[in-house]
Amino acid sequence: MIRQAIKLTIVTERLLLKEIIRVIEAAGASGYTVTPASGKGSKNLRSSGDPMVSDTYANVRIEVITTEPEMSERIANEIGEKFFENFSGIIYRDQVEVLRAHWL
Amino acid sequence: MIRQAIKLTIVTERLLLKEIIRVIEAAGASGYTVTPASGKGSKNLRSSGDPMVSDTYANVRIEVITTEPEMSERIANEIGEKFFENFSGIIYRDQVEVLRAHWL
Amino acid sequence: MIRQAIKLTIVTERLLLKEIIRVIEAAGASGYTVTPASGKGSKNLRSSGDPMVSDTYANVRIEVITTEPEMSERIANEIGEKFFENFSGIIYRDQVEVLRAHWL
Amino acid sequence: MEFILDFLTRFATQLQSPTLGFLIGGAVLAALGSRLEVPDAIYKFIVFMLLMKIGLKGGMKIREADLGDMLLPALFAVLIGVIIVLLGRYTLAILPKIRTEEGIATAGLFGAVSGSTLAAAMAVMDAEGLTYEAWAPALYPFMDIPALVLAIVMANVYLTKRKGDAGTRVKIWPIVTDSLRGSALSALLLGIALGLLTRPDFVYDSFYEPLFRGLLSVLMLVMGMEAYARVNELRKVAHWYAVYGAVAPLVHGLIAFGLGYIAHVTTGFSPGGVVLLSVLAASSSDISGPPTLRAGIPSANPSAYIGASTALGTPVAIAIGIPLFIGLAQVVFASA
Amino acid sequence: MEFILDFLTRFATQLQSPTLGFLIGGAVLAALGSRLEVPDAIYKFIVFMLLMKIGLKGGMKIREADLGDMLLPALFAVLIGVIIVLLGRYTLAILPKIRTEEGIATAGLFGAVSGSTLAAAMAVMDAEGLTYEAWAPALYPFMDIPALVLAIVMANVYLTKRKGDAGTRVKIWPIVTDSLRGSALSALLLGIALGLLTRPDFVYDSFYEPLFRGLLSVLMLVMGMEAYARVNELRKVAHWYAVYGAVAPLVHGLIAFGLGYIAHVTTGFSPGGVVLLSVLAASSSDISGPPTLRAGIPSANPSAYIGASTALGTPVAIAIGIPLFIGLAQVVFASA
Amino acid sequence: MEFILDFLTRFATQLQSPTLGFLIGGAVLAALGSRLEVPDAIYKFIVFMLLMKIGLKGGMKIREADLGDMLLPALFAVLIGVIIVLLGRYTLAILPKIRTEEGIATAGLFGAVSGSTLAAAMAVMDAEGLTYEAWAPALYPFMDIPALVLAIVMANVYLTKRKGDAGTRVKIWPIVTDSLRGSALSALLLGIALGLLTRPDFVYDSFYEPLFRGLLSVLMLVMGMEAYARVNELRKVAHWYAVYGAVAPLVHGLIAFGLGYIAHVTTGFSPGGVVLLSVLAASSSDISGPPTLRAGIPSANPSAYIGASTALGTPVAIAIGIPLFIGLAQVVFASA
Ligand SMILES: Nc1ncnc2c1ncn2[C@@H]1O[C@H](COP(=O)(O)O)[C@@H](O)[C@H]1O
Ligand SMILES: Nc1ncnc2c1ncn2[C@@H]1O[C@H](COP(=O)(O)O)[C@@H](O)[C@H]1O
Ligand SMILES: Nc1ncnc2c1ncn2[C@@H]1O[C@H](COP(=O)(O)O)[C@@H](O)[C@H]1O
Ligand code: NA
Ligand code: NA
Ligand code: NA
Repeated sequence: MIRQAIKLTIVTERLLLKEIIRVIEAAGASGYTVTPASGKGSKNLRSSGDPMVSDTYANVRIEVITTEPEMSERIANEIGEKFFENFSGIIYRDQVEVLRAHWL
Repeated sequence: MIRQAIKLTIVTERLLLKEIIRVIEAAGASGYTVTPASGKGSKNLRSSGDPMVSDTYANVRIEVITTEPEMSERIANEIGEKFFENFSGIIYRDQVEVLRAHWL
Repeated sequence: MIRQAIKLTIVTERLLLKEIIRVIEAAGASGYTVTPASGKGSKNLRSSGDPMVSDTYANVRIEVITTEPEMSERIANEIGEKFFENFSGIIYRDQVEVLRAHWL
Repeated sequence: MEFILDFLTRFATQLQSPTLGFLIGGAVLAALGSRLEVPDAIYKFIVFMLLMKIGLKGGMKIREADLGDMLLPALFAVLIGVIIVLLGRYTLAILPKIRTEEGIATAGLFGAVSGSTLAAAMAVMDAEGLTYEAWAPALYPFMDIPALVLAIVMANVYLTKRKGDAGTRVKIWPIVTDSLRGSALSALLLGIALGLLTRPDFVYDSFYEPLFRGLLSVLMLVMGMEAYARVNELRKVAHWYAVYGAVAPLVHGLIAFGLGYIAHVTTGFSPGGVVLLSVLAASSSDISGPPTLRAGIPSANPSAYIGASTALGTPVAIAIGIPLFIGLAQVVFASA
Repeated sequence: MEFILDFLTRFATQLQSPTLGFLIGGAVLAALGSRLEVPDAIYKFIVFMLLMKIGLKGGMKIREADLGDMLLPALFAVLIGVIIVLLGRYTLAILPKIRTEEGIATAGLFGAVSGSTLAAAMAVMDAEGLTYEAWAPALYPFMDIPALVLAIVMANVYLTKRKGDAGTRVKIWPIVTDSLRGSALSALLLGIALGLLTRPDFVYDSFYEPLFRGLLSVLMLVMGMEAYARVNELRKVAHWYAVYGAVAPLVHGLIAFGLGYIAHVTTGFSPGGVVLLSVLAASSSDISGPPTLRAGIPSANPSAYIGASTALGTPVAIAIGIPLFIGLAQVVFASA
Repeated sequence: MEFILDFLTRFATQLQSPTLGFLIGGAVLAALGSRLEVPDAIYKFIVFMLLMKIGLKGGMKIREADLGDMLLPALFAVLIGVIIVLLGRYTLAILPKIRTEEGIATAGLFGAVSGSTLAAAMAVMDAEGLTYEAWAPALYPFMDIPALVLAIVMANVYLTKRKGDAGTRVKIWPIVTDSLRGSALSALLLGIALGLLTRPDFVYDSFYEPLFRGLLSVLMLVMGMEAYARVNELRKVAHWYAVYGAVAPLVHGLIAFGLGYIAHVTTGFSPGGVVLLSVLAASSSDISGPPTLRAGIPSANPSAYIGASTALGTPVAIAIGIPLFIGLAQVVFASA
């Protein structure tokens, strides 16, 4: 029942959401979760003309849980190479135990 | 001071939030944190008639930190059995070190 | 390329966001990510007069990824001592592998 | 023959009504991939404003009305809600490839009422000078709640029987209160209460009334975008849902028209009232219905019923139903 | 005797005012567990609109006003803010089971001013044709800021003394600027400045003024729901907070009425102005006050002061205070 | 000389216009650290409302218009969009410390059009009774899209050449559709279509028109706050961006004024139309431009172009450009 898996987390500019989802789905992931985020890093580009003075969340935080470790690496590499030269973002991963999932 | 704990994460349809909180509180957890989320999985039911075209977050991500490992399992089992036959959702957990908490 | 790091997570009242960011930046962290959150714990102060009946997220969840373990402790201690006598909040950390970051 | 020509003219005129125009415009924008977005907070607030306006007006007018007149139409509203569910149960739900409980849920959603379709009808009727009883919008819950309750009960009875355990009985009262607590019905009923018990004339005339048509136009835009977005969901479920979504609104509206006609003859129910009753029947719930059904019949896939309702049912009810029933009323009641 | 009858009639009429109706309606909906929700974005925007409207009007009218007349009422506003805090400090805050700094914080919140209560009073007075000096709403900050500053200073002096270290002095200026930066006061003061320096007549007449009453009705709905939701918070703290929340608004309003009367006699402050001053005193801050107090007196549990204010203070000020002060004005100034 | 005096008077009057007042007020609030916030949902909705209003009006009027008249101004609009980008390419983008592709992106943003600046100009002109052709606002996309397309193409050609690989050609069509899908242009074009094809007069007169000026005032407040917030971003990039942001709007506007004058002489383009064309040229895109440029020229740092546009370009276009072009029109066309 309990299954070891990798949770890959990508924090990047909201502008890229659609394209990143395309990468994730193309990699064959069984799903993903998106949460609104904001933040600061070392590149820190403003992605849009959206007002800064309102409470906008200009980043997204995308999590992909996968039981295949190399899939997480593949997704990270593709996103990193395709977008991170010009866009803000960070990618990290850790180990989780999946207790319930419809794809198990 | 530093205390090993389990962080249980539940991502599911917003519709279920109230009932899931009831389960968590009944299990005796010392607290929980909720963030708005959206996502895609393999069941992928739309829970509500809320417009899809606007920026709605139709899921929630609920985290429960607990120092009792079997509590996390109990909560996961109860939620899984009660809801996941008919509703979308995923449950996973990992280990964290709690540095500060009012219930410590 | 892959770099072991500590992810420090702080969940606390939105009211404190600005001051906590000041602490994080003063500690020399390379960045942070903020997500809206709500929740319940054992102190559970209401931080503002904001309506409870609307869908407000009164908490924030702040993540700081750092390659220096003692920085996470320094931040946690400073925030804990400065704010947690009077404000709600929890701080925990775990290990992650950073695959991509502009500060690497 | 003449009626058909008449209807076609009316339909063509209707196509020029901004209500329909915004609906179609929304669908076109969505189809073209526009990034235009009406924020969720605005959408929710518009729904509140429209139903509060309808409620306030109803409440203010009911004071002067003879509520005895409401009796028969209210009874018919309940009856229509019940008929729609039964009809769906024994047509849609017994078709091949249709899971019975999903068919029933869909019938429940179509028996329930859409506040936005109701608002659209009222805007068109106001523009055409077609009047109705002050309490007519208050027929809403009389059709909405019985339909949802009946659908949930029937689906659960069916599921329980299939499982073979005659154990758990379905409790009706929680479904009723859950319906009443939905945001749409809450706003409508609060509006009626405030219209009845307070003197909101000034605030109604200066705020709720003047903003009504404009806010409705924005809502229609959202519903058009939404309809397009849900077409995909509809594609994933059995084709019969599409057939049902296209045909049911008109059938339900015509049944209601017939019953309304009886009320007209026997108790003098106004032609406008008959049209409104038909629209209530033709409409399918878009806001409160889905979560209530989801909770009540959890094993029914919401893509089926929401897809059928949002992608087809509502556009058909607004674009074809409203001009049809108005045209019918003009033909039928002109001679009377 | 006659006055009481008169007040009761007035109070009964007031119950029919939509302002109060929406407030009560909101509380009833919340109590019944309705899922109706006014989105946060709408709530924030409404507050902005109301205070901007009040500010613009004030600014436009102040141009023609003799600001010398404002001197005494402004001084009294400061005085009332101070009196309210001192009164709370030496009654509520010394009661058993009340933590002194929480009692002081509560007094600070009740000394501060609520923009929504002010707006509600202005709507009722406009409806009754009761006029006031153009600059009267501009008394807001004169009462609000001193009350918050004094409460924060007194609480910190108390806490420092208790700890025994006479070290850290409380800085006043940061509290003042923090108050001024709050969203409510910012909107009000910006409105006054724009009313004074630009010619916003058209935009005022076409937008801010016509929407005022309607937006206020929605805000009252939110505050009613909020009041109910906070009752639980109030239950968790000492009962004295409930007593204070119910009684203080009227006591504060009557003190202000007395001082206003003196201003009336000495400098011709209008009856409407006196009523508005009383409402400012009776009201307790709902938007800017809590975060300022939270930051200034961090060890005071906000459930105490927010509960007392939102669950009881504001409803009492609106439902009883406003009709009471208007009634009083009609009795007192009719003879004058 | 007289013209300058005239302009200064006009400018002083303009300072009293609430449009400018709210803009400056927003900047002042932001500078003082106010916590006043216009929620994102409200901001998005206001932009939708303004462009829908402009579109509807245009569409309704175009029906009666002779579209042949639009030909030359439309051609000039395209030409201006192209000129602005070329001008920026061979002035700003070749300056030292300016990365070429960032200079080009900035020129593209300034060639594109701002819906809010357009709305502000229309409000001022309406107040002054200065009329223009019904289709004039529809010139928007004719300037906006060519400017963005040209900038993206030139930047990519430059980058490709620098890299030395003559491989990837830039596709134009996706940039055009991406522009058209932006929320601002979508709303404008939908409005035009609905104005043209349906009869939205009632909804226009009861909703979009009366709310226009008020919503614009709120939008100006946001843009003022935004301008201040972006000053910091501007500080981080080369000083030349600040120079460009301050000067370019006026230069662009004057070029457009010249071309508009030619259209006036040859085809009778109205003075008001000339002013509007100048404002379109002077404005720089704030909503749809930035994401389109970000996607099209990903290596250009958006802080450069957004900073120059939001912190300086837009305030200069509104505060100086609008009164300048109106004044110029009154001088130039008075004699004509
Ligand atoms: N050290 C960090 N800890 C947490 N989040 C970070 C960190 N660095 C970057 N981020 C997130 O990643 C986004 C992009 O970072 P960057 O590309 O470095 O500007 C930021 O806006 C943050 O949300
Ligand atoms: N592999 C995954 N990685 C991350 N989130 C997931 C994954 N699978 C499912 N989810 C989340 O869980 C929700 C329900 O999943 P499901 O029940 O599979 O439809 C989705 O909407 C996602 O938010
Ligand atoms: N056991 C827990 N698990 C997850 N989140 C918690 C837990 N305890 C507290 N929190 C979060 O921390 C916030 C403050 O907690 P407290 O200071 O205990 O009131 C709560 O509102 C929750 O968002
Ligand atoms: Na129906
Ligand atoms: Na007060
Ligand atoms: Na331009």
